[in-house]
Amino acid sequence: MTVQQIQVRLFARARELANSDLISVQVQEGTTVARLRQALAEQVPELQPLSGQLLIAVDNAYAGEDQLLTETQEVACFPPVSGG
Amino acid sequence: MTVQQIQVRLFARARELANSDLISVQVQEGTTVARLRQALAEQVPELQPLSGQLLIAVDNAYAGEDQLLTETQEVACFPPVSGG
Amino acid sequence: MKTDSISITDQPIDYAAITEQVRSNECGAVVLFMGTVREMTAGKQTVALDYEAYPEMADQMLQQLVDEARDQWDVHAISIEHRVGHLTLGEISVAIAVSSAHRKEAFEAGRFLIDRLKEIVPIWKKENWADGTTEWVHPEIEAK
Amino acid sequence: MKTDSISITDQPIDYAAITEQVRSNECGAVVLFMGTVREMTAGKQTVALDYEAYPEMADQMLQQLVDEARDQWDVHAISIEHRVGHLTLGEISVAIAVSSAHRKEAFEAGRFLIDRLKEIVPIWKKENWADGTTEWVHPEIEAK
Repeated sequence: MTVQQIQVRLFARARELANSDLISVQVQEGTTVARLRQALAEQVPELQPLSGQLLIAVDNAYAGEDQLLTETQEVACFPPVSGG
Repeated sequence: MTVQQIQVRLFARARELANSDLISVQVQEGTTVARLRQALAEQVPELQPLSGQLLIAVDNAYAGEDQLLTETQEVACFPPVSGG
Repeated sequence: MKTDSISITDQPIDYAAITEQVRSNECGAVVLFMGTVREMTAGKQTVALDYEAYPEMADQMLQQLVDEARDQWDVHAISIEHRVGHLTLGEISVAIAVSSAHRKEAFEAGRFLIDRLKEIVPIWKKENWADGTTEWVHPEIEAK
Repeated sequence: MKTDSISITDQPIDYAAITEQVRSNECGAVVLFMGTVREMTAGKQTVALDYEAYPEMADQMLQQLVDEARDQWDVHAISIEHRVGHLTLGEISVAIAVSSAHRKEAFEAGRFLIDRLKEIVPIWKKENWADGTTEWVHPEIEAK
């Protein structure tokens, strides 16, 4: 299978832990949000303190675990929100 | 029994109907709010359109029907409120 | 600790001043309610409202409402101002500001205060309809 | 008919401007909610909060909240502004104004909007405690 790079924007504590606001994660083509989550855990161990808490958004909307990802989508990863 | 005069302040539509913001009502000494109501109906027939709706306040508080009245108290009579 | 404030005024209401009276570093929430003069009521057009108060008693009743709100909610400060006189469309007839540590209390106390104000505070309004007639608004006899 | 307004800003919030955006002769009620930076949280002293947003998604989520509120209540206009950056004690982090013909809708929609904002809009705050430490606030992991 073809490997692809997914760019993931990070925010708040996720950004601080990874010390970057944009990381590249390597996944199999046709991957899902759930598999991206696994790849993040393996390739960006700095995020471990937020393990199980991280939310994934695709194209500015919260993503379901089975949602398929492509390289052209905007993907973001962040902790539970605390605005207001 | 001694007759006494009770000064009654009027507001809003009651004031307009009576064409006065202060009227004098004649009652028996030691009268109650309920008797004042009767005296008002007899002596100020202009208030008839508000009959049954009028509220009585004594010393800036809503008065119960059995409350006794004296000449030194401030008495007021007005329709249901509609502020806000 | 801020003190509460209640007033009846014949001047335009400065809602920012009312709001500033309740703001504090002790609070995470401020709720401001304003009543404004609405043009259409039940299909009839208004051009103005005249408000009349029994000012001494209105002060007492407003103070009673503040006490009732404080009995029920942990609020930091309350400020209430009600206007009297001739108000044209869009003008503010009443402003109620409540501050509290958390939002629940400010919302609930604010709602309570305006609901109760309309029940017990001796203030009355008279509609000036667009057809030139006037009409006192009295909730219990509105159906007539 | 007024249009709704949503914005994320790094400038101080002018709540009077937010309020004026929703006022109208068609309305009898305006409710303004403001979140402000509170000094004490669970016995700990804050000196400032840093707010960070995912701005593009926050705009989308705020628009979704406005749509949800309009599905549920007959409101006239909604204006929401959320601030980001470094906020000191007492400063306004969020302002939500809602106008409607009658007060019930403005209160209920206002409460709904701030409750939902705190659930879904991608904005985060970091406490700057008085002891010099900082801490991201994340509701589900606060208990740690």
